[in-house]
Amino acid sequence: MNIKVLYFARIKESVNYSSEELSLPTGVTTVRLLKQYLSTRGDVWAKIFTGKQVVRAAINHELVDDQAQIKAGDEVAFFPPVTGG
Amino acid sequence: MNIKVLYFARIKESVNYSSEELSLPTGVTTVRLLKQYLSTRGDVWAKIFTGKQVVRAAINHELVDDQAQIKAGDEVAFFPPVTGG
Amino acid sequence: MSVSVQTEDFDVGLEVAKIRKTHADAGAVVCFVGQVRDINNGDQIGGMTLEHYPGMTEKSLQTIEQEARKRWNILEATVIHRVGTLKPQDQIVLVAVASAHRGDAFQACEFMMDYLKTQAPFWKKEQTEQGDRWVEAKTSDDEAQVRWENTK
Amino acid sequence: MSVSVQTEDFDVGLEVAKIRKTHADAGAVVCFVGQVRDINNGDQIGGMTLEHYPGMTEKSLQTIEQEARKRWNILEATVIHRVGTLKPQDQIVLVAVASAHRGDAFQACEFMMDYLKTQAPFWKKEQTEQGDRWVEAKTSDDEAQVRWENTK
Repeated sequence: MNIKVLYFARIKESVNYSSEELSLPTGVTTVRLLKQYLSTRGDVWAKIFTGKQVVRAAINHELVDDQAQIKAGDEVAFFPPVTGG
Repeated sequence: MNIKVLYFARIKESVNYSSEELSLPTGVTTVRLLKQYLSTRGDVWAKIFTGKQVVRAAINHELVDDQAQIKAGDEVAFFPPVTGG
Repeated sequence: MSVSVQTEDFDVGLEVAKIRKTHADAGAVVCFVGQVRDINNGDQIGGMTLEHYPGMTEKSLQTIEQEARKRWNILEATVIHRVGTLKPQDQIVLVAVASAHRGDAFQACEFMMDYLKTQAPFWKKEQTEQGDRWVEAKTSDDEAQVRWENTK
Repeated sequence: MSVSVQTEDFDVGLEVAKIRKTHADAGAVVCFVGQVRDINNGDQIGGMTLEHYPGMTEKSLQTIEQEARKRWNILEATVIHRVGTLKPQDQIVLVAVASAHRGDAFQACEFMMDYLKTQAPFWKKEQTEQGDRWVEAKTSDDEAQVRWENTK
């Protein structure tokens, strides 16, 4: 299935992407599995998605946890803990 | 001893005094005793100082309770519970 | 620290800017603005008159600010309370507190309002269609103040 | 209810007046103003850049206001958050809440700030003499948010 993935702040700078269209392999159906899939792209990706720093996720503009299901057409975003205010 | 007594708000309107210089009889040495002394002035005074409505007191600009001691030269004030803000 | 009892209106934006700009380490300003409501206890209010006890009022507002400083880290605080004749929707009171962090500013500002409501010598007399009446003190205000007792 | 994410500065006095004047039954307005501090973690700050997630940001601020309305009686609320480049002592965020009584306004305003700090997708990058750095999230902010969980 096809989804859109966005990256913000420190993560955007590390992966050097702000957004991409992704065609997910069968079986990549949750945020946790998407993180695992992205971490196979190389050292930079592995460090972000399997490292010690917390990576938050949102699906279609709602904060979600790693168990959240991903559907075709979703907009998934990855970012560090927020620091506004 | 001589003191100054001030009255505010509903109490001022009832007794029709805003302030007076008082020469206290011997023995009137606390706020409670002053209240008792003032209540002997007549029905209006008795109703205020021995009635059911709370009367707050201050000595020299500090809120005090009925046990507070009065000294010569003090400024004693009587008023209803405050309603500012 | 600034305390004022005045008949004139005040400028919220100006007061907040003042305490913010004098402290480059102030990350947070919390301000409370009280407004005269058009209805009280179900009756339409035409206006009100605020009486106070000159001398004690200023001292009591200063004490309230000192008590707040004992409990929280405050960089700056402003209290303005109006007296005299006010109409519905007039501003009546401002308490503004600047702190490094927001928790202190929120707590101190609410504490100062709760103390002001129960300790500062102001009395409101409101005009209704049934005539003028003195506003009664609220037990909820006493309760609001009492909860700070164990923060001393 | 009004939510704005903007690069321009805002006028605190105007925003407080707006929500106060539209509600004659609003006895209380509590407002929080955040200011860029000149020092963070012991380092002098030359300025900062605020990134956000357009679309999600506005939605998240609206959700925060709705959550506050579930918990307290709110007559009106305004949230303004700036993005882009800011200097020390620039205003960064405003949350203003109008209520009939002060307790609701204080609680709702602090709740909204606590939620904004942990839920709204903003990220600060600050300029120091050692170079630019992303600001780290504070566990104290998470703790501040968690204490509201049992008020749902």
